[in-house]
Amino acid sequence: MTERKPVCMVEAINLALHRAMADDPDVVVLGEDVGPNGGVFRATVGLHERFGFRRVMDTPLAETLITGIAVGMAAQGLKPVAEIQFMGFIYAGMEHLVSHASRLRSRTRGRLSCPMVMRTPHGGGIHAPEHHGESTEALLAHVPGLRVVVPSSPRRAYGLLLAAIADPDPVIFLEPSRLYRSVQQVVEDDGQALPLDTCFTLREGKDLTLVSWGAALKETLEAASRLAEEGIDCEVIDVATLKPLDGDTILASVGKTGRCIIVHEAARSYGPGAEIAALVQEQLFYSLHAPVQRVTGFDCVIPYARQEMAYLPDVDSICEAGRQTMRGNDQ
Amino acid sequence: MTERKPVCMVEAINLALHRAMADDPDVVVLGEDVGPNGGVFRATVGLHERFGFRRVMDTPLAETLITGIAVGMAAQGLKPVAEIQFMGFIYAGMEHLVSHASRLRSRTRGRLSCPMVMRTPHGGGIHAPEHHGESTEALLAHVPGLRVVVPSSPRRAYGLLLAAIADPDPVIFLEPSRLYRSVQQVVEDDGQALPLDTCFTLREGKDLTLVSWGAALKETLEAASRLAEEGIDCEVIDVATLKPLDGDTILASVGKTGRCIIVHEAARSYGPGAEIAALVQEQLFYSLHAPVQRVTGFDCVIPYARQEMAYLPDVDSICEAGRQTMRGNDQ
Amino acid sequence: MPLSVPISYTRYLDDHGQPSGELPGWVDDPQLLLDFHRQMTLVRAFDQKCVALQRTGQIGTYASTLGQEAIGTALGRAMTEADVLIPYYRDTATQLQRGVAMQDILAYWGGDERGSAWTAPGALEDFPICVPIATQACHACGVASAFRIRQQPRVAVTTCGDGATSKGDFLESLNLAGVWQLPVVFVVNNNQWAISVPRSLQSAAPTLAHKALAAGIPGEQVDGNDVLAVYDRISIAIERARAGKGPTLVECVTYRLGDHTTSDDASRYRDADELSEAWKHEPIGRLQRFLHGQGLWDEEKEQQLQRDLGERINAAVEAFRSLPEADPGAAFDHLFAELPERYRQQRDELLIRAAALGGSAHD
Amino acid sequence: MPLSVPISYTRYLDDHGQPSGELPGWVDDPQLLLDFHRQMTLVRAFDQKCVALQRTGQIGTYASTLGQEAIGTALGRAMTEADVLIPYYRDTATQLQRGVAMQDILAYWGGDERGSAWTAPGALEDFPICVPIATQACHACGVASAFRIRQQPRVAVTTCGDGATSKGDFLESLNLAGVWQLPVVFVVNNNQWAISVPRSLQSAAPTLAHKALAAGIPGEQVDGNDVLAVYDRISIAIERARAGKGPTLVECVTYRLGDHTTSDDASRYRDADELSEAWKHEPIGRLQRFLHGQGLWDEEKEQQLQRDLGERINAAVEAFRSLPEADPGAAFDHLFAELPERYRQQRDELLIRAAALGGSAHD
Ligand SMILES: Cc1ncc(C[n+]2csc(CCOP(=O)(O)OP(=O)(O)O)c2C)c(N)n1
Ligand SMILES: Cc1ncc(C[n+]2csc(CCOP(=O)(O)OP(=O)(O)O)c2C)c(N)n1
Ligand SMILES: [Mg+2]
Ligand SMILES: [Mg+2]
Repeated sequence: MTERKPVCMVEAINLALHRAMADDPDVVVLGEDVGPNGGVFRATVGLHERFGFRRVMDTPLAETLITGIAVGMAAQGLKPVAEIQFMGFIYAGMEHLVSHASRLRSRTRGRLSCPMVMRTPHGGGIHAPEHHGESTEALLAHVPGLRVVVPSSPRRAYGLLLAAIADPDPVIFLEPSRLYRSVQQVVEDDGQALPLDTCFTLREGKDLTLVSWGAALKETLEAASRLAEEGIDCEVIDVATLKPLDGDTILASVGKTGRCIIVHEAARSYGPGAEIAALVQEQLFYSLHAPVQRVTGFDCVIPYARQEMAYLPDVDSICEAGRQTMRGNDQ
Repeated sequence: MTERKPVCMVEAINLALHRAMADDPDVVVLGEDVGPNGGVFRATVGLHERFGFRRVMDTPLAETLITGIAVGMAAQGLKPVAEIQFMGFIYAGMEHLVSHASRLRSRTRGRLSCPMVMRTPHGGGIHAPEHHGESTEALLAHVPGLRVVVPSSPRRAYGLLLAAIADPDPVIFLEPSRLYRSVQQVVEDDGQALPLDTCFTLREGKDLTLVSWGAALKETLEAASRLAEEGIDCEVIDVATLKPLDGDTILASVGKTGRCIIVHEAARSYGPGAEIAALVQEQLFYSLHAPVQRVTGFDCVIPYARQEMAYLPDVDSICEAGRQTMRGNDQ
Repeated sequence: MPLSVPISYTRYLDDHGQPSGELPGWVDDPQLLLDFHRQMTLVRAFDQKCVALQRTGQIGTYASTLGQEAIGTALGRAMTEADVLIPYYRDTATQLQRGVAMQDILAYWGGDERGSAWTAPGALEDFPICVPIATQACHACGVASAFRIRQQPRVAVTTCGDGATSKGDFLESLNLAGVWQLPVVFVVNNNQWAISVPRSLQSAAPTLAHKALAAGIPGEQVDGNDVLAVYDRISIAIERARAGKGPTLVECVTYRLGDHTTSDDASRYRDADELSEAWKHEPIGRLQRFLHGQGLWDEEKEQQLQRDLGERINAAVEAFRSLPEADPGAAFDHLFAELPERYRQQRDELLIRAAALGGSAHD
Repeated sequence: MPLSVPISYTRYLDDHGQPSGELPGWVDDPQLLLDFHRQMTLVRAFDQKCVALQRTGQIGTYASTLGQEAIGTALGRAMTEADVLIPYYRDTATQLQRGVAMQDILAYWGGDERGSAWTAPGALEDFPICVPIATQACHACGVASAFRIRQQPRVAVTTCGDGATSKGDFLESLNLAGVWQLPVVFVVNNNQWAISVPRSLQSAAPTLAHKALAAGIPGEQVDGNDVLAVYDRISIAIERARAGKGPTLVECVTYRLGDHTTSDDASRYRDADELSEAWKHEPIGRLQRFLHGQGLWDEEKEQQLQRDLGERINAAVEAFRSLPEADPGAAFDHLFAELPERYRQQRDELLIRAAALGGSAHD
């Protein structure tokens, strides 16, 4: 079945889940409200009806448990795709992610493994209640043994989710909730996975590399367009897989442009942008024309709905950082 | 009472706890085995006998609970000092740290607050069982609203723990277990707190700034001595408070030396060193003589006891990075 | 097979407002009954207003308390000012009874932190609404521990839903409360659903009160739609706790007549018949019928009450609407007791972004 | 007051090895009884050896199973090869019974990951030793879910201590097992202490088996020092689970005769009298006395057995000692199914550090 009408990201995710479950009887889905309700964001719609309660499991309300049973299922060779309802509720599962999911293979020297996927909505900007706007991907990206993936379009969501499910190791799949319904694309439901561990270059340019992922790419791309009008030619990289990080693509781009700005929603300090900045200056110190800059969320609690937009990186801030970076040595 | 004989770090911590409990009836201690047993590392010895079970509480075995009740106690104006037996067991408490402890003041716009301290042994190198060698301070340092402190000597442990307890906001106090008994110092039990949010310069130098904290300072200082013999004059900074980071002290030093290496036990990627490297190059790009380097643990699971030492930054690696950094432009 | 253990179930008024046995002595106080009725009526009207405000984009997602007004009303009333409430997010009734102003509740759901910075004297130490499920149970044990440590005759009361009773935080807290004999009361609003997950898929425990047995503490059920039963049993539990006799779990059996929140559409997963059946047991009509029977209530009083409450609610909505825009810098100003200097620059940046958004900070 | 609910308690042999009632039919099989005896004796001797190896710096911290040999021996025996064990760290007896080699167990406690890479056919899918308390209970539910999803007649068996029953993971797992009717058996080694925290400070539950009631599943106690009782009740629980009749919690009441681990000194917090009293109930002597009474055992056989086991243990220690040093690169080689190219450099760096440590990688 090839789907030809444009779909939004949450529909693309739903397509990928249907496809993966149809293709592989070992794929199972679990979480809160993923069954008859089809997920609070509707990502699991139709799975329960199609694949039955044995493979589409509404769990009791317990994130520690959800994460822990996914580990147990995965050790048995199933490919559990667990949903955490919002990233802000992932923390109760941290012990299982850090001490088990990421290590089961290593601890048993390969005797057991943990091919699980944990999906969760990521990031702010949808005016949801408190704790529903988290982007704490750095906490997961720091953990050895986990893959952390953030798609930024319906097509990449489809292809990367298939790749995450096919991957023989644990993958955290962070779905930017701000993008769930805001963009539409034609997605070929052809079962084709996209490569993990690989950045995507969304726009080519020679003056300045903008690095981002997830929903913040929207503002990043907009900033690139605006800067282009000012004669600043930006390359835009979608990191897509934060861990392991595809340094090669980023370094090749910055090697060319000599300038780099990282844009993310997460808090700045000890945030994901720090790693990219550290890496770029380590590797390209002698060819950089200006310091690597970060345009990020702040080191405060993300404000409630009424003021959350002021927390998120905006086009102005990115443009301003871009201009500053271009001025570079003249400072 | 002034204590004049040299004490090791765990004894200094014990002195600070005795002092804080004696001075302030609101200070209470809780955790697993902190009562009659005096803590598995003996940090709470004598507290139970002296202050009674009402203020020194052995909890049931449940880290979520320990963290959560500390929040509740703190909201009532107590100053709970909770012990997590090893950093590897802190994760079950993450939800309370991220979603509550760090935010209670912000969420209530100051109506309530959370003056709690969470103490836990930190880092590897004592050949303990698996999960007992964690150094995941980056996970905590990324969380807005938390302070993260790591002492590196008996005296700093004493003074910083008193400061942490006196602080009106939540502080994570990470105690390098490798240093618990390995170094002795005379500690004046005078109730004097050391400043939080401040780096300590342990050694002055003009060529190269080495930045570290906790147990890795041992190898860092040793490397500084060895490099001195080779004519490389290192300044050594003990970060002490990772969050909020005292950028000023670090930047002043690197502004002088033009070179910086960060040394930590934690895994490299998205680790704490990334933030410092990112910050230094952001602020000092035009005066740096060489890229900021990181000598760290690796992006793999920390090996069990038999091979854990190969995971930790060693003097050789620091020296080698130092030499490389000095060669700088000549590369 | 698991042992079947009897758990007590208390109900004083049946669906028709008829006493289903002997009533407790305090029922002779007509004022209390009228207060309950007034308060539950206020809650329902205010709740409807909240849903309406959400539908018109004036507040964000809201969790309606429809059908569950008796629980919070009774428990808020059973508490004294010295006690501390550690609520969850379906506690409009409880917060109102504790004295939290309607405009504060609106501000909270309107996405404004100031909604938890209330100044109501009876609720100054109460916790803000808790969204991460069941975590509040641990905080309640911490608050109760503080009371125990300081030997204060105060009680921590915490609430949660049926779904929350599956989460470790709740279960670890029950266990601690039992072993430390804490002055804490756990009130479970068993409204039969956790979003789309029915009670039967949440736990095989015969009743949620059975969870108390695992912690060695008393557990009981009440008819959560009978404000008299809820008030009676929770009052007893609170006074037990205050007297140093330990914690209690009170499961209030009720029904979520609304959607989970305004973001939910329960018709996707819930049977229409189940819902219309549940309406027959709702709490306000039941008490009203009882009051009618007692000659304490009539249509005219009802009309007058509705008018009064309507005015109060409209005034609160007005106050909420005229709340001046918050200073975006507050996100930093309340991060720590004192903002370290090095956060200044970020605070300035935040103000710049906020200013760039201008009037459109809302969307 | 909490309801006092009776929980069944099974014991077949008293401290003197006398039947305390009618024995189950399978006791007529002398070979099984002799196997139990042999195995428990092996466990105790091996356990002593482990402690000795730790004292001489040849392995790291070790958690002795002294006094608790009956539990793992019985449960390991009650499981079939198709079943999966999800153990904790005080499961030497269980692992041995499952076929894990002694040298693997030594390697694990010796700080070598290869100790969990065993090739024992009966234990290939068993989980490694679990250190983070109670987390294994969730994994067991996951394994059991896999069995249910694939409709395999297999059972997941998980163990934990009394302290572990306070942790959310355990309680959430019980709840899930109940509501999903999973083929899982929870075996609690209630050895009365969680390091220094006594059972009485861990929970006010009258028995730990009461925790099952909260999950709507059967819970029972057995005398954990009576290998017959443990075997009988766990076998029944496993076969119930296999037959699709759901989970069981079996609390084995025993006593930790040793320190918590070799890093602990229990004399700091534990009464000497309590300890010597507990020695009177230990499991091996009890079974031996029963066997003596049945004419199945005598001093000579005992001598022979001790010699045999001593040899086996020494051979295992030898095999452990002659295990070639592990490749430090293994930390990366087993991080993922396939190591992404970009980890190569770090792997190389690790090898350099390891080489610099040279022979001293151990300290
Ligand atoms: C830790 C956590 N997980 C998930 C959620 C999302 N969520 C919000 S309400 C809810 C259902 C709660 O049901 P219940 O406890 O019965 O309370 P009710 O809403 O029915 O009053 C869920 C899953 C959350 N807020 N917190
Ligand atoms: C999550 C976690 N917290 C703390 C510890 C440290 N710790 C190891 S064993 C133990 C006590 C366990 O007692 P119990 O469950 O009764 O098992 P036992 O050791 O007595 O067999 C503790 C607190 C741990 N391993 N994991
Ligand atoms: Mg509910
Ligand atoms: Mg124990």
